[in-house]
Amino acid sequence: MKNIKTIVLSNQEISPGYFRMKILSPGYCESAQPGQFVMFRVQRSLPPLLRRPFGIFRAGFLPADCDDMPAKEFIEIIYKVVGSGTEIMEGLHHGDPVELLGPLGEGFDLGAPEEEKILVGGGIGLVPLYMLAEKMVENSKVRLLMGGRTRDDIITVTEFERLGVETYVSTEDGSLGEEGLVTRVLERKLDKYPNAAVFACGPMPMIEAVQKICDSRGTSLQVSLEALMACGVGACLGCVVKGEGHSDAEPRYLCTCTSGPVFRAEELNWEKEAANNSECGGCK
Amino acid sequence: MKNIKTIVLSNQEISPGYFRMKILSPGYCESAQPGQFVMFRVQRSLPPLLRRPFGIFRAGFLPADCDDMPAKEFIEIIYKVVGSGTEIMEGLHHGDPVELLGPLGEGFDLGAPEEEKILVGGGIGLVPLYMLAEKMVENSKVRLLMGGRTRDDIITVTEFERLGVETYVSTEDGSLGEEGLVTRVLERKLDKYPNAAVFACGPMPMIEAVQKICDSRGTSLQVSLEALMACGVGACLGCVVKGEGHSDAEPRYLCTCTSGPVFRAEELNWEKEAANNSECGGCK
Amino acid sequence: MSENKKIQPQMSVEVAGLKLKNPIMPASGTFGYGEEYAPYLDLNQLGAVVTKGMSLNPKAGNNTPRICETVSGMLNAIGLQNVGVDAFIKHKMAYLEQYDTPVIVNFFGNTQDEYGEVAARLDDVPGVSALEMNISCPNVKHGGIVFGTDPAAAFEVVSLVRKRTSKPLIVKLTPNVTDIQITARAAEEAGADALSLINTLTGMAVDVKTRKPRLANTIGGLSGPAIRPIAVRLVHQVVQAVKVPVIGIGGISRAMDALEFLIVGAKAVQVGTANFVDPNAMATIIADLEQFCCEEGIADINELIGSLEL
Amino acid sequence: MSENKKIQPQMSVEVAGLKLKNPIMPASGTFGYGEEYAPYLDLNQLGAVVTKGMSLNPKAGNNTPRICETVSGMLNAIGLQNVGVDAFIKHKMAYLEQYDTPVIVNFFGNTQDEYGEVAARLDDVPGVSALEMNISCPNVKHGGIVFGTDPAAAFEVVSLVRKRTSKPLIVKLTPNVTDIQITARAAEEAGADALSLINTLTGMAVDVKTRKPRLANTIGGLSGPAIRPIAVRLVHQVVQAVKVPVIGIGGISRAMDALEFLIVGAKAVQVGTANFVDPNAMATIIADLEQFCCEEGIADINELIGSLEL
Ligand SMILES: Cc1cc2nc3c(=O)[nH]c(=O)nc-3n(C[C@H](O)[C@H](O)[C@H](O)COP(=O)(O)OP(=O)(O)OC[C@H]3O[C@@H](n4cnc5c(N)ncnc54)[C@H](O)[C@@H]3O)c2cc1C
Ligand SMILES: Cc1cc2nc3c(=O)[nH]c(=O)nc-3n(C[C@H](O)[C@H](O)[C@H](O)COP(=O)(O)OP(=O)(O)OC[C@H]3O[C@@H](n4cnc5c(N)ncnc54)[C@H](O)[C@@H]3O)c2cc1C
Ligand SMILES: Cc1cc2nc3c(=O)[nH]c(=O)nc-3n(C[C@H](O)[C@H](O)[C@H](O)COP(=O)(O)O)c2cc1C
Ligand SMILES: Cc1cc2nc3c(=O)[nH]c(=O)nc-3n(C[C@H](O)[C@H](O)[C@H](O)COP(=O)(O)O)c2cc1C
Ligand code: FES
Ligand code: FES
Repeated sequence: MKNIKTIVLSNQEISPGYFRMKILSPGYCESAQPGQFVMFRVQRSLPPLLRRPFGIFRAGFLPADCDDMPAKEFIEIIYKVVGSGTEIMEGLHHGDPVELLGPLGEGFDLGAPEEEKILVGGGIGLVPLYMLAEKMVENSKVRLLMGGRTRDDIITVTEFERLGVETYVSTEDGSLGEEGLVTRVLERKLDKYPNAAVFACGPMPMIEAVQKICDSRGTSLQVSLEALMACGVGACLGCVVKGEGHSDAEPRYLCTCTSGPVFRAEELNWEKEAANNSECGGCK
Repeated sequence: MKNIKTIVLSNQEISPGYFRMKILSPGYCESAQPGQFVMFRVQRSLPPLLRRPFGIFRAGFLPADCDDMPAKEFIEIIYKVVGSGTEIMEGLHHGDPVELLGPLGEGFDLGAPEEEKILVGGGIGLVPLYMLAEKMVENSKVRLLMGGRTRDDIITVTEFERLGVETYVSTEDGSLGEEGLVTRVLERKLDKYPNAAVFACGPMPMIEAVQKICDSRGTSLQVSLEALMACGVGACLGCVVKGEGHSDAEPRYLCTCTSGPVFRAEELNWEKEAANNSECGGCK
Repeated sequence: MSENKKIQPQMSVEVAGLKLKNPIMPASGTFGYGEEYAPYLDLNQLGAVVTKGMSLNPKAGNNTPRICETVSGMLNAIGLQNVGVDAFIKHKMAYLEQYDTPVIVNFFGNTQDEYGEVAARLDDVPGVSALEMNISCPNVKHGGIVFGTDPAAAFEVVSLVRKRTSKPLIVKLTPNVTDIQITARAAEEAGADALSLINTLTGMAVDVKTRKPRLANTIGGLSGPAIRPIAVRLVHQVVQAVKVPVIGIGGISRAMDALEFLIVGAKAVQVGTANFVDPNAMATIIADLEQFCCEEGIADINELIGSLEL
Repeated sequence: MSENKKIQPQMSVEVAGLKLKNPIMPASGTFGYGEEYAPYLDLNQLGAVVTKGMSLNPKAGNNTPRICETVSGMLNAIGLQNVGVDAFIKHKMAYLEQYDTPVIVNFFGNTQDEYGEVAARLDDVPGVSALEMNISCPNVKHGGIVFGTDPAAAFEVVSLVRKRTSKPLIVKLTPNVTDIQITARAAEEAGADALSLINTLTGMAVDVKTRKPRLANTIGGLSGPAIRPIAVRLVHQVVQAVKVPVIGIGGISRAMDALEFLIVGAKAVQVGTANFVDPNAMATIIADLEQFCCEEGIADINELIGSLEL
């Protein structure tokens, strides 16, 4: 957990509207856990005022410049251009100065070794699942169900397959893989592997549907959530979600940035959360 | 007078802290008069909020791409990096989108042909004198007295000399040309050419000293002034200077953007103006 | 989507009996007398033109510096410089009359009587479609400030002006108050046909090198994008407090910004500081508003007004 | 210049009897309980630490969304979520006590008695250097708003708290008033040892697609660089109205910003939203302030305070 002033190494469009950015990030290879995120400062000056939260896609070492220098560490983030901040990010180039606060938050619990793992990623929700898969494939069978509206939303398939992950693609318009929602695939897989543990990240409606499915089957579920964040460190209390047992009379709020972004399904209040989050609609 | 959405053609540092920017500017060759300025929109998004006023250094035609296309027009501005807006300008490259409102304001009156002309430019104040000299050399002897704090502030000497202008350089620290203030040179030249007309642009203390000298000798003087500007078109009334006959009881304000930036010395109120403008100190 | 024949949405709105082509007009003091911006913008496109504030006698305004840029905003202390109402009628109205666009004349006074007198002189001027009464300018010591921040004084001066004009009367409110609903109701009860808000917020900036205020007047009015959230809140509150139509003002530079005000219930909006940044801003806003209505399937912009979902 | 031996300027200031290493401290609610920012910033460097606002009972806060970015600012309607004063004393103070930095505890109440009770509970807590009384939060319907905008109510509640604490008492004022000098004087007369201002300005933003307010609470508090000119003006006015020291707050992100407040007469300043943008912001401001003093030949930062030239 620290703030580093660093530079962009590369920034490439990998699918219409989706960019992959490599950032020089000393210290991240050792410290970053699957599911953690960074608060990214787009540029030194305004706008935007606030940092933007992004999941860590992967951390790694650059090929060393020469033998006796320590290898340089980087992280990659993958972002979808949706508003003012990501529009500016789109224009960043190699060498541009940026700041990273992180790695932040509680990531995924890897679960028992040998257990069957099913990862469910909707669109940009794939991002935090990559590091998770990287760790899991060491001792578990990992299946990844990828969903999106169109084929443009299906990103980094090859990267997951290279890890040895079995991938299943579905799109709402049928332009890639199976036509339909990723949750239909999930139900089929759970029929086949009833003891699998599920790890999901994606838009709230998907998360909710996944939760219903897992809840009805007693399947273990961890979800990674998004929330509007100002600080990322638990100071502003802007990013809360309703926790298990929350009621209007006895509210129980958890910070997404410090208690999350990954939660066990049991930690959260599902009835309330739905209505609430769909109200949000981002904040332009 | 129009607002054009255009692009930067080039942007180069010509002396430490001074940049010369070429901008594609259809229509300017015919319309721009010596002493006029543009309101330059640094970038489409904030910051800065307001446009920045810059004198037009020169207008010209680009070499035609092919024979049957009309030649493209450009203007050049020269700016000193002093604050938030010019710092962003420093980073602009070929092809970057900018907006120009102009040409604006009342420029110089060229004066009688054959009359001796003395131009006095302090630092960045040289900018509006170039187009003036271009026109004047056609039928007058033109001498240019350039002043600056150090030699870094003496810019575009060669350009003026190429026009056939006789140039005299003085710097406060003696690092280039004569050591001392440009006004000392002015007095010597006026001793020698007592009927010359003077045209001055530069920092307010210089302008005031020039005015005193010309006033005491009855020399004709035109000055180009700077003022804080929001609109550049006479709408906000932010850019006023005190006109001749101004008093607290009967205030007379003139808009620098529409009645100026070039004024005949007789149009202005000199006692008040001094105290007032030194208060300003820019607005960071 | 693209196959559907695009239906031209109905953009006109009615405010204080004026039928406007669309809800977009300039804010007083940021558009001169109209003429200054005519080279850049077809005044016939606008919902209305709103002039610089007029007083009984010509006013010279404040010392310089009068303006200063701030973060996403600007301060001004122009001091209500204007040619005076008589010169305006004689020299500036003829120009505006050639356009097919309502002219709203902004005015103020140093005393109640001056307010009344200016209103009276404008009353029978042809081409003046409505009056906008500035009871809120923070720049002039003996100007609007007293009226706009004291509900009783506001009620009195608006009542008096109401008696001296038969034109539609728009009262422009100051944001620098504890409870704007009180002044809004006072103005309504005194006979305002519409309310416009906000005028600038009082602000100040300091040059840390010279240790002097950046404005000769020390204090000035803050405008521009920075103040928009405050303006939206105040318009929201006023819409709930009164029955007369409300014109929203404050930090509008884009159609999205204008929409916030319309959605909370403003019948029309004024664009101020944005004109300085882009002399064509209002034309772009009008076009983008239409585009938004098309995309969202809104046949009449009035459907949007007050459509806030709480 | 560079040949001169650089003399270390004297940076410490005194506010309400507290001696601060320098005039920089966080603003309540933007720095958690201190601990959250300790990985990024040495708390020993700060003039003081100011905690999140405490109430008698734990408070859950508002529904989400609670925050929203605006142009050069942000809106928040956290709803004063906090662990309650007892839990704070038990669990959070020990952490802060390890630092050699004064701890200012911000607090509020829903009623006069609650205000008094919280103050009383904090009174004998070792390590609590001063209390900052929030009479101005716009987020909670039955919270500070009534007290902060009504001078009589402000006088009463501050008087009551004054009786229940022997600690230095800082009263934090709301900017959402017509005349802040009146509330400032009321707080001073009621026994405040210092005043801090400004709390957030009330604002609102709308999602034009969903037509819903961007905050679940509809209205929130605007903070960040956008509000600085308003804050500087208010501090300037309060400094002229009272004798007690004033702490300036509002949109400070850089040393230059802090200097504006010091020059108009603030004895110290608080940094709020800027902490979110850069967790190291206060350290940078402190270093740059020192640098500024060196460059300008200022031997003691107190020379700068109130040095505005009018
Ligand atoms: C823990 C976490 C991890 C995330 N990981 C990724 C990722 O790997 N890739 C990716 O593309 N996106 C990710 N997001 C969402 C990403 O933060 C937003 O898409 C981004 O902030 C949008 O910024 P903008 O300026 O383009 O949009 P704007 O809408 O202009 O932003 C305005 C404000 O709303 C906030 N905001 C807008 N959308 C979201 C959102 N969906 N979630 C949270 N805040 C939002 C912004 O941070 C900003 O404060 C993540 C969000 C969180 C909370
Ligand atoms: C008619 C006219 C012609 C000019 N021509 C030139 C030129 O050819 N080359 C050049 O380098 N400069 C010129 N200037 C000055 C130039 O406009 C300022 O240096 C520039 O605006 C500074 O912007 P900034 O954002 O870097 O500075 P900041 O100090 O950050 O600007 C803050 C605000 O103050 C204004 N401002 C600051 N300094 C000045 C100034 N000296 N005059 C007017 N406004 C100022 C800015 O426009 C802006 O609104 C001219 C000014 C005027 C009025
Ligand atoms: C330079 C300037 C001059 C102004 N003059 C007047 C005026 O004469 N009368 C008036 O009622 N408001 C005046 N205003 C206030 C604007 O009409 C408007 O209410 C305010 O600027 C907020 O809108 P904006 O943020 O879009 O600029 C002036 C504003 C500016 C910036
Ligand atoms: C997220 C957030 C929470 C806040 N919580 C409190 C609080 O609990 N008590 C309080 O007195 N002020 C609170 N404030 C107000 C700040 O202390 C400060 O007065 C205001 O943000 C202006 O300063 P800034 O512009 O530097 O942020 C809060 C502000 C923010 C942004
Ligand atoms: S983002 Fe600030 S507490 Fe989570
Ligand atoms: S800059 Fe607006 S009137 Fe001159």
